[in-house]
Amino acid sequence: MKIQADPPATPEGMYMNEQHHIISYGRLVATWLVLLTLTALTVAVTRLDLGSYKVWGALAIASLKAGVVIAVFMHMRYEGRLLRWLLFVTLLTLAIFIGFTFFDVLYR
Amino acid sequence: MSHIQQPQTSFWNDTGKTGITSWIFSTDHKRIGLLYFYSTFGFFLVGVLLGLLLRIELMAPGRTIMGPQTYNALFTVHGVVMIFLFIIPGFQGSFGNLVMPIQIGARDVSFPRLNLFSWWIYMIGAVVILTSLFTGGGPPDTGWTFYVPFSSRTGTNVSLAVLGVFIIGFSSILTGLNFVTTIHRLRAEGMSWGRLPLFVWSLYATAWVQILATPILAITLVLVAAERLLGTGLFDPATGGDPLMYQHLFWIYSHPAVYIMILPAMGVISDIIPVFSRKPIFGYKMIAFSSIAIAAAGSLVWGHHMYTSGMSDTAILVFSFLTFIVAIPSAIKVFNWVSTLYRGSISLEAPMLFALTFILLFSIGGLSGLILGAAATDIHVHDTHFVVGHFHYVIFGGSGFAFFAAMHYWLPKFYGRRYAEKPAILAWALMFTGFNITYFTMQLLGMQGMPRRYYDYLPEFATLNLVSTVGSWILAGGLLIMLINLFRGLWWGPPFEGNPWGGATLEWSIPTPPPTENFIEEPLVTHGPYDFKGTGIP
Amino acid sequence: MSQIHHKDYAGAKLGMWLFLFTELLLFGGLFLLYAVYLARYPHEFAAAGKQLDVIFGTVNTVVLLTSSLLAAMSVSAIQRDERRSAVRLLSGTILCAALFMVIKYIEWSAKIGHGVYPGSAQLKGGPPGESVFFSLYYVTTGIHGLHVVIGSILLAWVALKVKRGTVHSGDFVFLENGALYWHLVDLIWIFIFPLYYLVL
Amino acid sequence: MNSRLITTTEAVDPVFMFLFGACLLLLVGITAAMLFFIVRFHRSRAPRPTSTADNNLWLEIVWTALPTILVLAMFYYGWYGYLALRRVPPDALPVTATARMWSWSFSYPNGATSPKLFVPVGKPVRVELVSLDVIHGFFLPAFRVKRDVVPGMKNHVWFVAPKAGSFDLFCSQYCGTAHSSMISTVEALPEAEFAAWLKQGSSTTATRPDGRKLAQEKGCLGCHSLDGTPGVGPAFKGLYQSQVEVMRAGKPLTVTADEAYLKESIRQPEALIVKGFQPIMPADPDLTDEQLEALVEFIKGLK
Ligand code: HEA
Ligand code: HEA
Ligand code: HEC
Ligand code: CUA
Ligand SMILES: [Cu+2]
Repeated sequence: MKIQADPPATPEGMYMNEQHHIISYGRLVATWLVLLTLTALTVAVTRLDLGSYKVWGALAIASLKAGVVIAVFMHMRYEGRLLRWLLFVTLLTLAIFIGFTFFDVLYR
Repeated sequence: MSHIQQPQTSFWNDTGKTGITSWIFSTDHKRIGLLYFYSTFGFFLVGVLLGLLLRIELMAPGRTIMGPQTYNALFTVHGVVMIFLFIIPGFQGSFGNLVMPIQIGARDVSFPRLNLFSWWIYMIGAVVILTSLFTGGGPPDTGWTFYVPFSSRTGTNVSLAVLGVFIIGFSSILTGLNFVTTIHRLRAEGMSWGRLPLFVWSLYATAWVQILATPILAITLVLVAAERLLGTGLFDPATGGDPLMYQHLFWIYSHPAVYIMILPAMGVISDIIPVFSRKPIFGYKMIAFSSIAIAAAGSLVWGHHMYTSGMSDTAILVFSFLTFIVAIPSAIKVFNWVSTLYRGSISLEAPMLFALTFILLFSIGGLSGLILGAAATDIHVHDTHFVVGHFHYVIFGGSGFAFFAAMHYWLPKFYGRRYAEKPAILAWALMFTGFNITYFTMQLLGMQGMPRRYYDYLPEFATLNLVSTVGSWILAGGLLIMLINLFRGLWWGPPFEGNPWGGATLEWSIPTPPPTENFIEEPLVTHGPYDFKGTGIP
Repeated sequence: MSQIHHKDYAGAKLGMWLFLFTELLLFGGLFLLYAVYLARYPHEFAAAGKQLDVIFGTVNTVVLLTSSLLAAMSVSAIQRDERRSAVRLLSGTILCAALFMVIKYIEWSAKIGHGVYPGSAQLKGGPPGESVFFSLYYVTTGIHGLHVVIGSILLAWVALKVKRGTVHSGDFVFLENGALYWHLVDLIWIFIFPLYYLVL
Repeated sequence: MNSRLITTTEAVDPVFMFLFGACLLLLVGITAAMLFFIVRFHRSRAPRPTSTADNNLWLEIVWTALPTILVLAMFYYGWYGYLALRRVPPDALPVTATARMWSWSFSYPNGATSPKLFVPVGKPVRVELVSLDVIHGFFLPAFRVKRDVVPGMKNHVWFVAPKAGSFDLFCSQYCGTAHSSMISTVEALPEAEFAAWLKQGSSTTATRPDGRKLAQEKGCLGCHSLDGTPGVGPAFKGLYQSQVEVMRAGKPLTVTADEAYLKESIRQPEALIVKGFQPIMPADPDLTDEQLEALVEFIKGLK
């Protein structure tokens, strides 16, 4: 993998080393509506009597929402592979920190 | 390859900027590197002084020069200063800043202003920690681990101290993200990942540990402060909290933190050994990969500090297993370093001596780490001087001696002057002897059962403690000689020009001392970091 | 290396993301504690969670999602070189942030008025898990609130720069990074909301 | 003595031997190789490198695989030895160790208490660990056992004393000013002697509490001296009827140390803080009124 350091500077001192994807307002608003729907869904789900599945259900929806925010609002969809990998590593690390603690908590 | 020294264009006197403000507000990575060097180094001397006082108190049973409360505050401050003010910021901040950008062929780091900001945050944190010693209830007396519930109820100034450490954590995070970005983005043309010097690889791994582990420490310390100031009771059994959760959170950071201390040291060694053997490093890929492996696997073993705490046996099984797994990449490195010597042409100049000593002392410390990693044996030696011996071997025998190696290897490059060789070797001999006397006896004491953080002890431990104290004086004598020789050389010594060691990494291809912009024109890298054919030295 | 000093756009963004990772882990520590104590005190948590007002929580979620939308739109606006609307959108975000803080204030003061705060006599007398729940609640939402404040100051600064023209369609990484930070604040809330207000 | 029983020492020491042996072997091997190379390939002997080899796949595989096997063996033995520390023999004598800053007290099934841990020789003992304040550590070097004494947690250890004698007992977890003097001993007595001791121990506690003994057992003497030297807390000697400068709710005032004052100081230590001392004295919720009387009487008697 060869990464070229700095991009050639354009005359005005601007830098256009990357394709900037402009997300249309319509798309953003649509995303927002999806997020609102999911919020309503979480509230609805947790009003049902699902026992401990409630936690997992709510968390699953929250993760979905987070995914949508990251992908669209935070432009992750349009980023290169590197950032996605790094994000994955971070989340994996956090999952391990939490998960491994449970080796203690669950079996004490 | 040879360069005429051009002091008028070096970073020391760039465009006539020489006043103090031109340093403390400089965004040049080399100046920031030296700022870090001198500030961490200053704290190191403070820590050494405290360490020597600890040893004097332990020279004989009973009260020697201070009372118990003073002793407790001293080892706490000694630990905090050494860990948070010296060794964690030290390597990255000083040598990382000084040489890493040059080694990858860059002008500076990605965010020079942020870099300066990191140093300022570090200094602010340090001042806060120092303030905590003289205000409120006096210096904290919790040990550097700040274990609750003791730390949440002691009357000493713990809140301010943890605030200081919290601030320093930010500095560490910012340096880490700066370095990762720099290494990703600013490598010169032709500087592929396979041509990165191993020091840069190790900094890269370290930076990731800083990014991913430090925030956990930050939040943990916030919780300790909240416990004290607001009475949140999250770790207090009386309100349903669990003191062990504090220990989990603390070690989730603090075990990986020991790799923040050792990885750059390993990188330095990997850079020095081939140069003084005139032979490419053996197993480049394995060493680079093992740095990443240590950083990754090192994040999974924090529980080995808690075998006796009442943590579940299942957790002990898992953490003990993983602890042994981390030893493998370290073993690989040691084997590769030793093999690099084979059929080389070895010259035992000061940097090399320190580097070889690193291998030996780190091995002793690491192998004693295995004793600690095994569940049955750790139960006996946990919280005894065996542990104290273990970590001084790895931190000071390891990181410390690597730091000395780096000082002798790189500082002349940035000063354009050199130290005298003979006193350097004398200092090395004294430190090596003193070191082993001081810390090996601690391991023996631990085996006999002397607990750590003990102000006073039973008569049966008296002889070994005396020996250890005497060792610490030899050690300090060596250190003193080394410092005098080194700094006298750097400030007034004979000139150091060109590439006397015969290094093949990029920093040896630019003038000494380096100009502010490092490279007159952007370098095109055509060979690997340990390809000595191109250095012009046979 | 050429002497022209130019910015590394992708580098700046990478740096910002790395910073966001550290923020994720910072809150991660709190979520770790939450998970552990939830496993230990499921019933106490359920009972305590019911004391929080779902309406406040839901409204705040909607407010934050909206603020996030506006921030994202401002990035699109600057890319199209519509500086005026970018500033307006950012102001909208900050307004939402203020609204969020007002609601948070009402909520907190109501709770504190009822004697529910860390170390309060009422919590000390209650079941152990309850006190843990509320301490976590205050610490987590407190730190989150701090992020909201810092984020809005940051965005105000960005807006000022957009207005002055130092941030424009050719150089808007500062705005983009500010927006990224703001989305993170939103992201954290997306998890806080179900964990504290709903699940239980 | 029960010859079938493996003591904790016997379970742990072989692991130490194995680990030390393996480590020593590795260390000697590496050091020897290093020294040999340094001497043999010193620049005076080898002016030029004679090899430029920079990797060797087989070598790398071998020295990854061998250490892996070795450390797995170490792990296994370490774990196996640890299990022995956790498997409490079913007939173990239950004892409770109560830790507080900075003293130990041990209580036995029949209600007897003592500041030293008395155990019968050859009979396994299971010690329940209770802490009244912060984390302490129960450490018996001679028996290779250690366990933290964590408030709010039910930890335990077991051990068996193979022969009669007195063995050190340390507090291994840092717990404040007098951490290093929070030491006691295990007194291993032959079984008959132990039974006799136990009987006599339980009978004394049944009678009216003895103030001096209580002060010892409750840990007061960890902080308060009887000879007038101030320790972590003010000395008891001469305290009664003296003028004491205290802080009450943040305000300084001078009071006379009368009986009511003493009682309040003991019952609610956080209410009144003596000048120059830290507010660290723990309240003892188990203290009965009768015991309180006895303690106060005892302090009064120290002129
Ligand atoms: C630079 C810092 C550093 C480093 C690198 C290490 C490295 C290791 N440490 Fe250490 N450790 C500390 C700093 C460090 N440690 C500190 C500060 C503490 C105390 C904290 C406190 O409580 O205050 C501590 C405490 C500590 C404990 C807890 C002890 C206790 O409190 O009971 C344990 C337990 O497992 C442990 C294990 C290890 C292991 C297995 C390694 C391994 O990474 C070592 C790997 C190295 C080798 C194995 C040697 C080299 C290899 C060879 C010679 C080849 C042959 C080897 C094999 C075939 C395996 N350490
Ligand atoms: C970097 C880490 C570091 C270093 C260098 C040292 C150095 C020393 N340490 Fe320290 N020590 C700790 C980290 C360190 N220590 C920690 C974390 C603890 C635990 C605290 C706790 O329990 O909470 C501890 C605890 C500790 C104790 C145990 C206290 C107890 O449990 O009762 C003792 C006792 O003798 C001791 C002694 C010493 C001595 C005599 C020195 C030195 O003074 C010896 C002299 C040193 C030298 C001669 C040179 C060393 C050189 C370098 C490391 C690099 C040089 C770099 C530059 C010059 C820039 N230390
Ligand atoms: C952890 C250490 C510690 C222990 C254990 C301890 N004390 Fe104290 N004690 C203190 C300190 C410190 C003070 C002074 C500060 C204060 O007034 O709270 C004090 C104050 C007192 C006073 C008031 C003394 C004066 O000079 O006015 C009395 C009486 C007292 N303690 C009795 C006891 C008794 C009885 C016990 C045992 C049940 C005990 N203490 C256990 C630390 C301790
Ligand atoms: Cu009790 Cu140390
Ligand atoms: Cu560790």
